[in-house]
Amino acid sequence: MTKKYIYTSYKEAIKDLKDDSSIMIGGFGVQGGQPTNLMLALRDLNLSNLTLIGNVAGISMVTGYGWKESDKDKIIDQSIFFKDKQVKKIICSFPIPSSRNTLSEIEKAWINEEAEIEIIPQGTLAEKIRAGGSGIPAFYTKTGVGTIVEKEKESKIINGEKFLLEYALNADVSLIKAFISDEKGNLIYKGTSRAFNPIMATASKLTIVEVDKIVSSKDIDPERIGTPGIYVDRIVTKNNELS
Amino acid sequence: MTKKYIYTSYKEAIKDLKDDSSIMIGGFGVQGGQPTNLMLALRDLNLSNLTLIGNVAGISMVTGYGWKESDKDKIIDQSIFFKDKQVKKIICSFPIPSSRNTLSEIEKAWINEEAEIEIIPQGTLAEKIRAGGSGIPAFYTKTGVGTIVEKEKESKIINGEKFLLEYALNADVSLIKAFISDEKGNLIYKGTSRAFNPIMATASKLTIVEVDKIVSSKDIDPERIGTPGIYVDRIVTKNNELS
Amino acid sequence: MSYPKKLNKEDIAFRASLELPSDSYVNLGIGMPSLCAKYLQKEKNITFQAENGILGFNEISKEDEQDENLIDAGGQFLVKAPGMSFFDSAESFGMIRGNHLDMTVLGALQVSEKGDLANWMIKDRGIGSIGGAMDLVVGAKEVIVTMDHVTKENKPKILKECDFPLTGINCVNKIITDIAVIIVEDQGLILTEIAEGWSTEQVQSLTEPKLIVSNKLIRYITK
Amino acid sequence: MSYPKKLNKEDIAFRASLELPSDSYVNLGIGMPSLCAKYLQKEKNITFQAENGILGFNEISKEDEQDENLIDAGGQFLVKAPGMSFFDSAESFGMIRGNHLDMTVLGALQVSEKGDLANWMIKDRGIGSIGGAMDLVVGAKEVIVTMDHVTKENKPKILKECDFPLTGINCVNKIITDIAVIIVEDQGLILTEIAEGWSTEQVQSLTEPKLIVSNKLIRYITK
Repeated sequence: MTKKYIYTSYKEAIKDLKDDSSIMIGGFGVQGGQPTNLMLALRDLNLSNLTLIGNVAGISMVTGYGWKESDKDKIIDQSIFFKDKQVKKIICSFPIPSSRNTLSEIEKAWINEEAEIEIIPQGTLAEKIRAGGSGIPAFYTKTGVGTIVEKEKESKIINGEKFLLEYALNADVSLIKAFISDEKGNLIYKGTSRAFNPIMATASKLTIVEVDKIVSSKDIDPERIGTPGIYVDRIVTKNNELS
Repeated sequence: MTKKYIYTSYKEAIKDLKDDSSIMIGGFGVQGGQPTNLMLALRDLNLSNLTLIGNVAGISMVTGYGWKESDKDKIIDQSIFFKDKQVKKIICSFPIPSSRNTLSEIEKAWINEEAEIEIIPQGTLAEKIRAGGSGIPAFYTKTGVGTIVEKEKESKIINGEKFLLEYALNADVSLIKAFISDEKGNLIYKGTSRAFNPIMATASKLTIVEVDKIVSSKDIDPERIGTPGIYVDRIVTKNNELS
Repeated sequence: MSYPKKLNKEDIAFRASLELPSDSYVNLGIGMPSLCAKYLQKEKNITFQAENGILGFNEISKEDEQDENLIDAGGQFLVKAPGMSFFDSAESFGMIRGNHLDMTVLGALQVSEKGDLANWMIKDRGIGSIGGAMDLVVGAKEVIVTMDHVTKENKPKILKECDFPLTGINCVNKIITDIAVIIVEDQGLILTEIAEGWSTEQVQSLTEPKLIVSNKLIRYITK
Repeated sequence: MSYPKKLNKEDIAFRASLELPSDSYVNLGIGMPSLCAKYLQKEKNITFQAENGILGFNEISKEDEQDENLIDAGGQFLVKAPGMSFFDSAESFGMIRGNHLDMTVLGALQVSEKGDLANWMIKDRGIGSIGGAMDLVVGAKEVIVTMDHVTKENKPKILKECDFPLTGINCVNKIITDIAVIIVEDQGLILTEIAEGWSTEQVQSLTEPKLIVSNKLIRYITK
């Protein structure tokens, strides 16, 4: 829908989200590109039985991973949803730190059998989401051949090599982060804060974006747009520069 | 290879191309985004038995399609390779105009059984090339189900719907067009002149780009780069602003 | 049989323009479909996509202001507009195939009573241009066809089965011709509008499958 | 058996840095592999990729100049450099899986004599982080492993068969440890370099599969 809903409250932007939803969380799993304010609002909504889809999922809060020194006291990651048992399942590529001395809330939930974890190679995770957004129901990849990723998957020999069949991944909601939006939902990203945001924007029924500021489409460079507005439903920002 | 070869002569940039090669030709099949000068140099090299991969292939020279009024006397399209029988086969989505009154050189070559034409739906063509560049050997798509595109293709029922298996497409050489390059081969595109250029850049053993100008990487906006330099081997321009 | 006067291209384009849903993303095919844009009601807030990689264009540029980097898939040069965006062909067809467009309006050579569409190859030519049509018919949420009701030889183009090579099966939702508007439903083709001066019998005589006349049949809406 | 002194992380990183081919695109894994960058010979003209979506970075930023939008996959903040480019995760792994990187340097828990790699899950933990490693080992043209030769419990990490879950099969080209450099070939593991003070027998005693001692065996190259 070309009409976009613009919010200044993160809470308002997500208040109709429901139990049992599947929710993609954008970024890479570091500070930059993560929709941190939307995540905090979602946690406070206290839903249950969620399926989360993210990349690096619960590392920062136990190791400081990917957060600036100056923000070390504000670290938030996807493990916030596990403390109060809001999550049924998480699909990600990197849910635990390498050391066993630092258990994340996600690993604790897994150990206590409160949440299921599905671990997918990062490139396959990205490609599954990209496929989900672009009408490709399944694709073949070499990634994971000969490993436990192969388990119970169809495979095919193509030009003498073995490949695994992987299916598209979609969700009910995507919470993403961009630098700037215009009122048409066109998004500009900054640096390495692209990561999973542009593909997740395409793969859900409802895409909600947190932006540093919203400006008029007259003031946005069309050549810089990373996500065309067609993929965006709701825009939240504390910094509305629309005239 | 991080080392890039920079040319001011289109002829020099393509002089080692060989008979029997497969060559992707970038753009959409209109004036903007087409590597016209590289195509003219390739025609003059007079190779034989080429396989060309392009999108709209032989329309402009018979109908003026996609060329500015002010440039109507300079129109060039992929049909230039058919006049002297340089082409064995062309793979494209749009090779002929709708009217039979205006036969293109491609259609003439096809009628005379001098060249084979493989017609692929445009989105499938784009996705096959994108797959070729990104290590996806095959994918499923709904496009073409129930049509002659389905002929002799594997299919699969996924969630109750039928999809066709399509394979990746690669080539020996890609000739593409961008607006600006830096000396590292980072490319900036302009407007609708992206089209098949960014994906073709990724899908060949050798990628040669024609640019309006080359500037120092100090003067290029990293946020605007559409094709990272890793995909580019040779850069040709008449306008070298490298200091 | 002699027939009343048919409507013209502009009438068809105007009628098709009424189909475009408010707040929608739409891809208009080359030729007659793209004429729709001319009749667009501004308050509908419609955004056009063209498969060569652009979203958000409105106007066709003047001949002396053509920009080679700003063009639609039909080869028309465009004028810059706020909120435009550009993308490559893989992304463009991801958008199309991924069901993100609300509607496409396409021309047709033939349409079957099941909503099969044939629009890319004249049967005896043996070669044709598929272009983006096959992706658009599987990807857009709604497919509208605009075409003349019969061929130049006065043969029906709405048929029990298409005999030209298909573009897609079971994909057309509505057919807008120069004499009628017809909805494709599971039970068959529903005739909902009919041009000034035409009888349902006359429309039926130029249509191969049996038409179901809507009990809400109205006059074809014109300017 | 008592053993001579082993080399340290910095030695391994220096040795691995010598592997990076001139004019190449390289992805360095988290931890020890990323130390390589410190020893990079500038004239080699190497460009680094990180799978979070960046190409062309060089330096780690100072603590008080960290930019949250400029980071590598290991969580290190970077400094802007001319010719950098950014891309999303689908494009980043298209680059990786599509064989565009010349080399990746990765850490390992175990390597088999066939070049199988296990680097993402400790066996008895039952859970681990795959990250981008599985894509890197199938995608990069050459895979270099850097690791300690044995575990903290002094058990070999170079094995006939890995018993930890695999990251990839038949993918490792060279193993650089704190006592040796070993090339994985079809006929087996070729010992090509050995640390100061170590005998081939001592290295063999800490390695499960039979090593083939290269007839060009040299001293492990250090700073």
